[in-house]
Amino acid sequence: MFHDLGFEVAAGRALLLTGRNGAGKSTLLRVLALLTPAQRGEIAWDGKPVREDAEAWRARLAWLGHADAVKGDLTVRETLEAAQWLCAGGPPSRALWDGVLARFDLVPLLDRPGRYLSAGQHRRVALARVALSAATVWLLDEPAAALDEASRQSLHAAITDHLAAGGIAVIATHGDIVLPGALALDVGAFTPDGTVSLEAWA
Amino acid sequence: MSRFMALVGRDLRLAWRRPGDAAVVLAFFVLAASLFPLGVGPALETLARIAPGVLWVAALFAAMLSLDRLFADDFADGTLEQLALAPLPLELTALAKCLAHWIVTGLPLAVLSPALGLLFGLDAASIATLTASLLLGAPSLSLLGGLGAALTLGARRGGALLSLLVLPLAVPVLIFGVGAVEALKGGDGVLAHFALLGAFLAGTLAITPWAMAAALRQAVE
Amino acid sequence: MAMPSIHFLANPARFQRFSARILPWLGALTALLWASGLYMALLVAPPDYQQGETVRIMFVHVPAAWWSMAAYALLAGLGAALLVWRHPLAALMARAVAPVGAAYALVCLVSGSFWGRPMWGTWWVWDARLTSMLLLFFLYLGHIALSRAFDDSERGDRAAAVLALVGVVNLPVIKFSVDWWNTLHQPASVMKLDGPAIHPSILTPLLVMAAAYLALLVFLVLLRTETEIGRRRLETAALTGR
Amino acid sequence: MGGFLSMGGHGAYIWPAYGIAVAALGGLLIWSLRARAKVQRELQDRGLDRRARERR
Repeated sequence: MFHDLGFEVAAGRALLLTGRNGAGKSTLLRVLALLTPAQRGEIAWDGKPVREDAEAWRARLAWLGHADAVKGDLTVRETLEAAQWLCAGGPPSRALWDGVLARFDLVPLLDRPGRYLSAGQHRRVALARVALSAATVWLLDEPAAALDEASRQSLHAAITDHLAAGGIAVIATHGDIVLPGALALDVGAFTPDGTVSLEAWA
Repeated sequence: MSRFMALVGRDLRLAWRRPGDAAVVLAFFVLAASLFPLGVGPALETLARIAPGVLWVAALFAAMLSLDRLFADDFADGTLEQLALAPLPLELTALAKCLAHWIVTGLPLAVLSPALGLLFGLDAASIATLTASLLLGAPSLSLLGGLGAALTLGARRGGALLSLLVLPLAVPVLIFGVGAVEALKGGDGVLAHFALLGAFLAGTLAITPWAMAAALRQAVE
Repeated sequence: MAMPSIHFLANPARFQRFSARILPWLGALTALLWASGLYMALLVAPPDYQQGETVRIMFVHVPAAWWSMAAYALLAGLGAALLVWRHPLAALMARAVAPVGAAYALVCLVSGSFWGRPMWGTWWVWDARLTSMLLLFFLYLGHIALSRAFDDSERGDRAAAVLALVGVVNLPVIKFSVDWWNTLHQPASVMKLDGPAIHPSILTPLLVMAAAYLALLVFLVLLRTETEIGRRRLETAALTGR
Repeated sequence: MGGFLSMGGHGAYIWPAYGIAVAALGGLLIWSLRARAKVQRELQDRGLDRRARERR
């Protein structure tokens, strides 16, 4: 898929992964999330390989895959509360809860079962889950997919706030997210036959 | 612990929102058991003799039926990825789901078995022993079945394959469960059978969470 | 922690050179063992004072039972090698072993029922050993079906490896429960032939047949592993479009 | 020869038992040999077999 690929992202910075479909953006994100084991290579946090304490690394992560993990039979409130209990082991703080729901305009949908929501609304619930989690590292796989313009703005704001608070974000995107000062990495450049193009380090 | 109970609670709420799924499994249990008198003949003493075996086999199949959906929905809508990344170890996550399955399927099967025992002309003591053996045996079925469900996640012929994998492993539960009722009729003690059922459950509890976690990790790769 | 012996065969190409060298010799040895084994079993061994000639079926039945159980233990060992040490060859060898183990179990079942027929008058007897062998056969079928149930064959190998590990731990429990169930329902069955006190004239053919079965098992496993390596190479070539 | 064939009256069980054992294992052997030959032919057609790889 890709090899000899390396990068470093400091606190408060974002890394945008670009590249055509099948280049390996999602795979790279899954490798970072330890969902897919990498054949070779190392992921380090503060210089320490994460493999030594995978639980701690996972506790730092918030993951947004292609699928939104929204249950059809549960209401938005129940989905978010269950997710919050699962990762934080307790209910979310009142302020954070209200802030995130307002930002992603989910208050009117709170008591609606997931099966009546549109794809865009599902995506907003998934983004709210990421925002609610006190995760330092956000791994987002094409977060803006199926989002309308307004939701895209709130996504952009959420990421900017997260970075401002010293968080890190690694985002696979098709260029529909513009973040000033973000590192960009074209995963397609690290093709298997070993050709590494340096400008990928823009 | 709160995360574990939160997951069990979420699964129970999901089952509560879809009572049809559990009802179908229980209906199958009753139907499968009541077909035997039609096949074997209505003579109560033959029915009483084969009742423990018939009810246990019907319970085994009913449990298998309800298991291939155990992880499939979470796998399909991406929840499994979130569970794999949650601080709760995957072994405990799998255990929580099997516990929820036992509450939704294993428990009702045991609660229903006295009624079926009457259909088969079993006396009160045999019915009590049968229900107790189902109560103690069903958790092992949920655990072994959970392993089968995790292993066949994303496989082509999931349902039937799950039964092919799990039923041979569940033979000891069937033998000890039915053995308990027959020992009662034979006059000697049932304690040995329940001890063996308990020992099998302890062994299954020790092994299957690790195996389920390994299988789930493979599924989310 | 890769043990040297496993590491030596880790590389498929090195394994193929190794197996290409020894397969012809092993084939000849297998043929020789089978010829002498059958000759001794059918002609040399005396009839049993009780069962008469039917005891000869033991020579094809008992080795099949031994090696089908040993093959399952090997399957579990390969499963551990794949899951714990990510040994690349273990998955392919496991795919090679499972059908052979299943065939040995089937031979054991069929010869067992032919042996039971003259003695107990029925084609199938729910004897403890035969029933356990039947369940082992189902475990094999489950392993084979699971390893081929996924589009991604590596996923199938790893899932089947987990099943083999759970199966091998569960097998003694299944055996115990079946033996225990058997004593509840039947007086001790008359088949006591595999005790140590077997007369040498019966023991030698049995050991030669056991060696013949083993040689065939190793030959088939090496042969089928080579095929699986080739198949996997074709698969990856197709995937990467070379 | 007659005695050998009839196996003390149990020939009807001994011969089929041996026959099925040899047939099953022999069949597995032949099937495995044919499978290897088929795979090797395909490898050669695609220029992937060992000699081709060593030449590359």
